Amino acid sequence: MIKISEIKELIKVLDASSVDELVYEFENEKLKLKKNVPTFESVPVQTAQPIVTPAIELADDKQPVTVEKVQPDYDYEITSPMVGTFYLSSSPETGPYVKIGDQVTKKSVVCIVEAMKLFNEIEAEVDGEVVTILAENGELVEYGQPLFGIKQK
Amino acid sequence: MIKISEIKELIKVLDASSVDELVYEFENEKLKLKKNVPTFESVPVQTAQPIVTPAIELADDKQPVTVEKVQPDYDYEITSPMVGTFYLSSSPETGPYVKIGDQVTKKSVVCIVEAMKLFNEIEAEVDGEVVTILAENGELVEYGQPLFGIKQK
Amino acid sequence: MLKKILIANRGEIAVRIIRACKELGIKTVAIFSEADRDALHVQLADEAYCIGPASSKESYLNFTPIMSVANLTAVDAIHPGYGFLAENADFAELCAKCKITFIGPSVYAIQKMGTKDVARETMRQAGVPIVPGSEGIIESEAQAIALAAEIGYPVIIKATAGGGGKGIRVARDQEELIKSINVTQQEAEKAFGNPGVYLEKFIEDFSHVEIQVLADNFGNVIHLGERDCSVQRRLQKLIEETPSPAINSTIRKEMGNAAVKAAQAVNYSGAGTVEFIFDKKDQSFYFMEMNTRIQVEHPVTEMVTGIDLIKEQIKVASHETLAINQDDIQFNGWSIECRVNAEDPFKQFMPTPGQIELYLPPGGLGVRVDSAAYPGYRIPPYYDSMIAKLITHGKTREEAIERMKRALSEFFIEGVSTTIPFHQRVLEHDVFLSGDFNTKFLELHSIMKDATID
Amino acid sequence: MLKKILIANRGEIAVRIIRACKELGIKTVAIFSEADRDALHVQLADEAYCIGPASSKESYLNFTPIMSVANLTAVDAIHPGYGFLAENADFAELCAKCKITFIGPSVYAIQKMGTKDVARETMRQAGVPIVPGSEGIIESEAQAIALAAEIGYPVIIKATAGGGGKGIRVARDQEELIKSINVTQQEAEKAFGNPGVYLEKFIEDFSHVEIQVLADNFGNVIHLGERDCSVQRRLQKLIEETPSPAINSTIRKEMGNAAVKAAQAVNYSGAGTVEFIFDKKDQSFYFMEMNTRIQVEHPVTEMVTGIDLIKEQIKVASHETLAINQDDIQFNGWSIECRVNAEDPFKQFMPTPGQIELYLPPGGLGVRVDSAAYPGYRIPPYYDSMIAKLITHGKTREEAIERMKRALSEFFIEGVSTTIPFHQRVLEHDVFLSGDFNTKFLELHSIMKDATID
Repeated sequence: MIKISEIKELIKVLDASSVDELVYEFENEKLKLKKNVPTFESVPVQTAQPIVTPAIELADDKQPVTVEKVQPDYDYEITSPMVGTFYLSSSPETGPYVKIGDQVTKKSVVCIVEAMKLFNEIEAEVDGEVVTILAENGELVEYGQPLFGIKQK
Repeated sequence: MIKISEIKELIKVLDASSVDELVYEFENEKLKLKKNVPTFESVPVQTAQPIVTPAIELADDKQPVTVEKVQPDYDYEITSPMVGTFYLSSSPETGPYVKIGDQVTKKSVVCIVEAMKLFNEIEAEVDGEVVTILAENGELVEYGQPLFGIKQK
Repeated sequence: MLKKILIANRGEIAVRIIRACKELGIKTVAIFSEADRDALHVQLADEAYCIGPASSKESYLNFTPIMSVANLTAVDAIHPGYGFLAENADFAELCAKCKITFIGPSVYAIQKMGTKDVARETMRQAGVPIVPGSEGIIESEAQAIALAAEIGYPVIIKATAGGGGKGIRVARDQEELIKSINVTQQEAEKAFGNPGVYLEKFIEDFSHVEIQVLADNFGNVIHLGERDCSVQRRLQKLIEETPSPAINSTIRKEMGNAAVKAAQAVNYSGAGTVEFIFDKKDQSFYFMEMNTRIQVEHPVTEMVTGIDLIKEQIKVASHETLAINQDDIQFNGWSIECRVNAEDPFKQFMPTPGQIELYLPPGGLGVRVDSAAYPGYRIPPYYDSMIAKLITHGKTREEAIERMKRALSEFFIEGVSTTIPFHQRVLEHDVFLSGDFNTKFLELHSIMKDATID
Repeated sequence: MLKKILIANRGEIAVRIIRACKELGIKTVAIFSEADRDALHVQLADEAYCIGPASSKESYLNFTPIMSVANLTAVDAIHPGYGFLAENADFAELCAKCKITFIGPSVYAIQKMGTKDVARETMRQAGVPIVPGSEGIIESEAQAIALAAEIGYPVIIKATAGGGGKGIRVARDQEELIKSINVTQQEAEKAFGNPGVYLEKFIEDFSHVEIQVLADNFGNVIHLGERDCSVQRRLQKLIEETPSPAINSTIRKEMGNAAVKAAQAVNYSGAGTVEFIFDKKDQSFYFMEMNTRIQVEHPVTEMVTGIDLIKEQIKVASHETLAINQDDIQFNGWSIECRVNAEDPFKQFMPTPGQIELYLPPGGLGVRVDSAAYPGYRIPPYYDSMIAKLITHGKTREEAIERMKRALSEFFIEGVSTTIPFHQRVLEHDVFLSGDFNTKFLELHSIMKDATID
């Protein structure tokens, strides 16, 4: 719940800023602060730029909100369907299933996740290009952990 | 939930940027920030009314903040300078020092606050009209508690 | 001593186990479902791995990913907590195969106690009092009818594989008996894959009194006194206390000895609980079942004995000999536990998952909070509704109750409805305060209507 | 029993007292300064009144508004907590005049113990060992020089009205002695309005060991064992524990008896603490001072004895006879307290008032938190910097320490810097772990540089 002291602070900040209006809603709580400005006639010239809505990402419970634009160069992640050990190749002697830059189809095997001595072949499930490899060979991967970044066709 | 400190940061970022409006929604949470867009020519007509600062009242820890415009018809509060019992008159036999509608001057005694058998006469400290009485006769009043609302001359 | 333990559980019990491990200098590995990514146990453990989606079946109950993590993180042991895999003999067997210590009794003990009619028969042979009834599974209707006539109605029909209040039916006459046997058999076949049912005398008015036992791998078995768990709603315990206000010192001693006998009968090892039905009218008690795991309500025993049961479990699993014998155990004061659940007591205890906004647990002398909640924590709707166990300790029952009332009054949880108002009313209820109540307490007294507390 | 108590204090001790009152069914009245409007004690009490501005002098130390509230709310008694008015004989006298019970000893006992040379002389007469030194105030330089030559340098010059580390000076030779007497007299005149100083042998290496006593109004006096408060920074206690790792059972017994004698010598009533200098080399101890109030560190004694000291204070003030005698007292395990302060240990313990954003105290077995903090609480800059007292209890010193480390690791406070990292380092420090340290510990070991903890 917002406290009076916090609202007072916000009013101060608002006063000192060019922001005119603040609306905040959360569950059954609503706060609206609006400056007493519009009592004059205004002739808008143009508002050419589009409104940019910043992407807000809550990185961690303990860190402040970071407002950043992430533009990953892939649009699909192949995730691990199970906990296990991640292997890029079927054995130390053979080469990796895929490398960065390789084209894959839905049925392409991209890696192996070993769990309980069972070697599970993981398929790409999309058509596209391998843009990045997100896990390390031999690493313990979690359920749902991203393994590859794919740029879809 | 967005923190106050985070909103303050966002306001700063907004100030420093060309972004005019920010709307953020997540689940049942909503934040809107809007700027006093100075990109147009404005001809101020009049700013007749004073800016009304909304009176904020925190009813209870467990209730949502209510932001409402109270337009008190007084502009000065006489507060209690000490903890004690509030009396409108010097004794049950005599009439009250002041009534609603009375004119007071800085030195007018408006009430008594009794503390440790000491009867402390409280003076108005401003010139004006008694608009409202905020404490009840015989009530235990705290340090700083508003006793009278005065409309100053 | 074990060096690294995987905790195959979530919530407050996972946190409880991590705490004990930290104090013993043991490394911890947490596992979590996708719904528990922000859970406290994940943050407190040394390592944590997501093992599957929200559904328990695919995560906390799923052997494969749990054993994968256990192997890959090279833990010595798995602590199953309570619920989930805690009494799963197959899982314990898998652990043994993988050369990982299952922190709990042997597969043999789990199996013996996990099947009700087997447990009953084992107890009968060990000389532990059991409720009069059938010896083993009922073979025929005729046998059931004869037996019921002999022990007298009402009788209760129980699925041997049942548990948690499922697969149980009461019959008050012969007609009901025949019907109940058939229905229960069918139900049990469907729910547990085992149609076997047995029959017992139905004791209507009883206290639920259980004995905590502790045993090592060298034949030493002790008991740590009783817990009274008679405040139940639909067979779910809500308030537990020790000592029990229902029993006297003679019964206490007999019950303790019976529990030790029960544990010895299955070569028990670790911490376990023998539950008894106590019939106040007859001043007699009967074996109900043995829970071969740590119980939710174990803290009250810890408060009066000063013994850390989780540490004892770990020490026994490390093949240490019990450092305490029966005569060392001293019972000190009174302790009560209230389960604070995310349920609305004003709306038939409807679950209220959601985000906890303000969270401030109570503190001070004689107050203990076991919880995995924190400010901003979102209670997922997939698991049990417990937010915290609030435990108080005092010199007397009265002091423990007054302390609990004080602690409840300063337990600030906002964002979700909780059972705190329910507990506050029980703790003001004359019948509860008198100590003269049994498992029918919440049936007979509609707590949320009877009293008015602001 | 008292019916309604005004708590003339703030912070955790106000909360502590409110908790005890609630458990005893006693109504509470809180007072607060303008800076404490949102304080927890204000929210927990039955009634609360603002008595003045932020400045302590105008609020918590101001007799008039406090007595006004006491009279107007018709309380039976005032509990002063520690600090503020706790050892103010004038205030205690005013309470008596207003027919309000002051929860503490008599005005006589406060006065006798409040003036250092009087206390010293009283103890000498009662047969309590005192540090060799002057009998009463130093009359002349010549007397001081002769005395110092007799007992040997270094000596310590203390203002009789001093306290909290003020009005104290050490002299290592005659020249320093003469200078120190003059400076200390001037200082004391200015600070306390009393220029009297006395002289004692300066014992450089000692442990601070204090005994908790409890006395009723009928001449019964018992002691509840010792507390070791040797971990001090600039005479401020930071970590306290009981039992003391410095003393053996013979010293323990002698010190306990000495403390009882000290209390009897002033007809003490209520809870009090007799502080001793313990010289390990000589295995001898000397009376330092008696604190005629509850101490910050009282919880460790409660943890090992199971006795609620605040409740005992209230019972004594209600003219009850002590329900316990010396033989009833059992010491159970080990307890440690860490004071978690809003100070930055990386920056010379600079105070860090401000808003606490995230606040999650630790929980579980053997962990107690006494605090007035909550998520969003703004620590005002006007008063002391304590956020919470974290207390653990274990069977052994090792278990209490391991539990403390575990609890510190899960004590989440964000928004302000705290002394948690300091405590974590002390608890890893070999010298602290060995138990072989004295009040010079923090001088000799620069904790924040020695170790590296992430």
